[in-house]
Amino acid sequence: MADFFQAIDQFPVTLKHWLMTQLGGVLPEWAEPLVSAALSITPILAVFPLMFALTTVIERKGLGRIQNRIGPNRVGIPLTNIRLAGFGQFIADGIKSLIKEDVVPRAADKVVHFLAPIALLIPVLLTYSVLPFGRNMVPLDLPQTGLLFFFAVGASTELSVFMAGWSSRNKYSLLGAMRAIAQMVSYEIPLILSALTVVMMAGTLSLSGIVERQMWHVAMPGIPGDQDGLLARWFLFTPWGLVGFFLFLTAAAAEANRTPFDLPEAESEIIAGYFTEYSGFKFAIFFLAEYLGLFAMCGLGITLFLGGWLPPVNFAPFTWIPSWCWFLGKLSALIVLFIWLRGTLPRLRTDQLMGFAWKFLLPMTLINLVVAALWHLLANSIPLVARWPLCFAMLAVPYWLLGRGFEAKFTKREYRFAN
Amino acid sequence: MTAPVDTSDPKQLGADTDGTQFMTFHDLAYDAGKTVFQRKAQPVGQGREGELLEVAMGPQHPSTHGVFRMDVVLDGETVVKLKPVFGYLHRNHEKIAENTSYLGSMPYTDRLDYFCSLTNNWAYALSVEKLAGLQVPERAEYIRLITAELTRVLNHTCLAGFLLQDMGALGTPLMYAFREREKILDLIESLTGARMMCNYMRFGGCRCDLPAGWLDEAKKVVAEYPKFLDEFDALLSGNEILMARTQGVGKLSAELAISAGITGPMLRASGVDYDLRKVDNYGLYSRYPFRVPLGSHGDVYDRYMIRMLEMRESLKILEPALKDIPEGPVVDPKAKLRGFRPKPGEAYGRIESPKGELGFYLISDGSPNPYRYRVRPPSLINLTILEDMCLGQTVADAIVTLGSVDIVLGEVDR
Amino acid sequence: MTLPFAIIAGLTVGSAIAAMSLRNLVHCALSLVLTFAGLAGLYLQLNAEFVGFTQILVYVGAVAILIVFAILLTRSTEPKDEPATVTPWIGIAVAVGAFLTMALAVLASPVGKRVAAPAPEVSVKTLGQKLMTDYVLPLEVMALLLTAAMLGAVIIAMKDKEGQR
Amino acid sequence: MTPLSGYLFVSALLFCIGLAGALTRRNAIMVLIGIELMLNAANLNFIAFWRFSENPETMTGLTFALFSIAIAAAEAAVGLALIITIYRHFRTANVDKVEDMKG
Repeated sequence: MADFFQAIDQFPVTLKHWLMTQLGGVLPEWAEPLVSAALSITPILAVFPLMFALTTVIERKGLGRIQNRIGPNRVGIPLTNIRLAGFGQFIADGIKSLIKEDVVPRAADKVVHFLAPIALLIPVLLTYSVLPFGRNMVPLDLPQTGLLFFFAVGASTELSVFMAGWSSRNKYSLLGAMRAIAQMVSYEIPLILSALTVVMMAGTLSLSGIVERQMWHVAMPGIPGDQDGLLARWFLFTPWGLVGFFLFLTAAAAEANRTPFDLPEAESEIIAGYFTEYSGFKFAIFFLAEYLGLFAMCGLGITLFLGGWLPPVNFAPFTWIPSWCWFLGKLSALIVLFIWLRGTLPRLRTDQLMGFAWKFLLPMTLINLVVAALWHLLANSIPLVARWPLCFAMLAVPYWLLGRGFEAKFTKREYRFAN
Repeated sequence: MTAPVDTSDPKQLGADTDGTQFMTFHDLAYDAGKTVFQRKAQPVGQGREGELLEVAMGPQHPSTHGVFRMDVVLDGETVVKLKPVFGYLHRNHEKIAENTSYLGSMPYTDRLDYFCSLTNNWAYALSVEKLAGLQVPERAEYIRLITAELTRVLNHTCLAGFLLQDMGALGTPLMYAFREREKILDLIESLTGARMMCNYMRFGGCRCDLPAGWLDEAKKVVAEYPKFLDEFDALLSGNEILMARTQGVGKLSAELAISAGITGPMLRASGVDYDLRKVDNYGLYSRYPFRVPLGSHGDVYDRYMIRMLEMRESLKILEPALKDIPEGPVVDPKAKLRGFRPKPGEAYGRIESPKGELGFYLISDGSPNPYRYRVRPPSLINLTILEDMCLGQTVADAIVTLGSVDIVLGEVDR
Repeated sequence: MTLPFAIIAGLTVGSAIAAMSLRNLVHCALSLVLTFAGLAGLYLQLNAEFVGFTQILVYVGAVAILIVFAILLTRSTEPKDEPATVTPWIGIAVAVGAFLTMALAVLASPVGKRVAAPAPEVSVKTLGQKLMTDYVLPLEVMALLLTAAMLGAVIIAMKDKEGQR
Repeated sequence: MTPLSGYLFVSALLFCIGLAGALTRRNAIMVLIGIELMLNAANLNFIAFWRFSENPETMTGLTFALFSIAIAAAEAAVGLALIITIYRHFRTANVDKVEDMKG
């Protein structure tokens, strides 16, 4: 029984191995690494854009539900009455954006304008290469620099945003690009710092290594969990992990331009931000890159805090579910969370956004780093029951203090009435 | 005789191109009276030409509420100059009205503030009744009161939705607001036959009586409304982001508001107790006790909250009014529809429309057409103050401030 | 010389030439980013993964952004009627002279023909330990320098702003 | 594997391109870009010499390169802040036109 589920779990890996052995005799030697890489990339290129396509529909339908609307429900199979509950919408959208006229402003810097969406999509796709999607499923396992690779490649998207904003020769584009860069640079710091907490505790930069550290059978001082190994030791279940996860999620929302941090493309202020002047397929690529960036951020958050592809508990029906299903499931849950946020919250202002990053997130991540170190140091001297509340209190108090500064400024008001 | 303007020379086309001096509408408006406030505008562009960014927001812009343009000069994200430009929707409303019969203008008033056509109708009917000395039967007065307050509720509900939309809340509050608006629009449709272009009031009454069962429907809507308002309040009024985005933004002092002729909720948000329903006591407002909420900061949050509170007060009027409405004719039988020629004279009728003081000034020379027909549109006059509220704040604030002024371009441009 | 090296080196040098010779400053900055990325590729070729990715994180993610911001803030899209360079021939002659000297030195030196030892195992852990033990003083000095640079940059930018008002 | 001389040539080329740019371009930002190129060329040398050294375990070149990257970042931040200040004062980023030290 377990073997059967094991086989399903490892199905993509075995398939690739089988293909490579079949091709082994046929291919010239120099082509083998290329084919192997292509085989590793193909599932990523197949699964995540498809997920993007489905997410656009789900997002519209979800927002519709939040807003007392129905959302897209028409497009199905052409020439029939089958509507697929609107899930054909993304195909129609894709065809539409493919055949739409590609308008380039006359004053635009044509080359840079053309390169910007590509320069945005490629780094975003590259970030996927270090994410462990399942057991033994890392396209590019960098044992020493995995997380650094993720952030280095992720940081280069800022430049593509600038390219798009600057080359359009549109003031809204430029404003949007400036906002986006300022926001990405500012939020990268809390993002990296909250991830660094995990690196410090796991002792590795490799993402698959970090997932393995959250497994039940790896003895790690300082991580709670059942000693028999029934409960997972996700970093989320530690005080620093819990706080770190929410800090990470906040910074990730800003990094991925999601509400309430979607200022770079705040349509009520600056039309569509840096891609105001993009139409047709280039716009679709921006859209795609944005969502893929969000998925990659969510994937990283899952890997760092939510145990990656690990099930929450270590007994039968849960462990039968393939590891990549767990990963995709957690990813979907986070995406739904972001859709929910988008349907609920208004948007912050630029200065408030910056203030939030520098005055709240950054101190919190730094304190979190210290608390994590303390958690590790106290592992052998204080029992878990006392250590957990202690460390949590050490995070809750600064949270309360920092938050009070924001609350004091804005309060609900009492209104008087004229006689 | 001035030299002809050379259109190829940007400097002659208007001083705005060099970024140093241009006159905004309210410069003109204030210079006419005595200036009681100091302009916040600092000398702009001295040695910093290269660092400032001039952006024309609109006429095609998602959040200028129609075809309206703001020529904004930005220092980074800070607004250092803002010039409202309107007139894209100018339809010659006043001139057309002077060339058509009195009754012929009634449908045109619908198009002024197309959200609140019933109050527009009322204001116009009121001024013509003043001009011709007509009396309105009590039932018609009740209908006018009810429809006007329903319109106020409708307008304020939508405004809250639009304001949140400007704040980036992606339609959720707007859709909640529209759901409620739809209920009121259904009532208005069953009463007048049209959802927005009602053309309902007549001189000396209303066009038709209430359809059967209308009052019960209206009572149901009014009874359910506080629940929606509670929900809206819980969802929005205490939201930290909303408070952070609106408190202290777009401040308007009471002195400036008075001297600029601001009316309506915007004036009351600045703390001035001035509500035409109380001041003029027109219609049947004296019969029903209601309170006038006043703000103290004059910022966007106050403007938003004043409207939320006003809706509750309107419901307090509506509830008893729907019960008290008597039977009787809805239009003064003596009022002539055909060959309506008021005696020579002039009249100014005004009401508290949801957006402020809406007045119609009419001069009759005894002919079937008004000799002079003039609208005092609250949207336009409330808008003139925009630059003073936005200077020194960010673009995002300017958008929210514009949203809080509550304009409808049909009324601004006429 | 291997093929990947030739491609990356060609890209690096080519984009460096573009970065120094294009008229439009934003294009220069974008070419410079390509140079930085090419250099990171060379570092990867040299088995210095950590430094390579740090190079991308710092140079592409931060320095390049700073440069384009500075270009936009100073409106340095140069006027067309003004030559972009001063006394080009002297500068280029100096550079060519320097290059010839270095190239001759490299050719003459026996070090140049040295073949690399098998790739050393560089783990981040050992790198960190080195930084915290052998190189702790430079690390502290660096931290001090970065703090000073940050303060300095903030003060330079701030003072002027106050002067304006 | 490419021999050390290959890397040294690339590094020398980069250095000289940076030098030529820094010497000839008028715009202060371009001068700074030239200096950045020169620093990067030096970095490449550090890494190359580390990789081809007798005992790479000491990681001298690596750490030096890391420090050099940090210095370059600081240099860029301060340099560009200075350029922006100069621009605000003189309304130009042209190095030739900024001759008046009194400000």
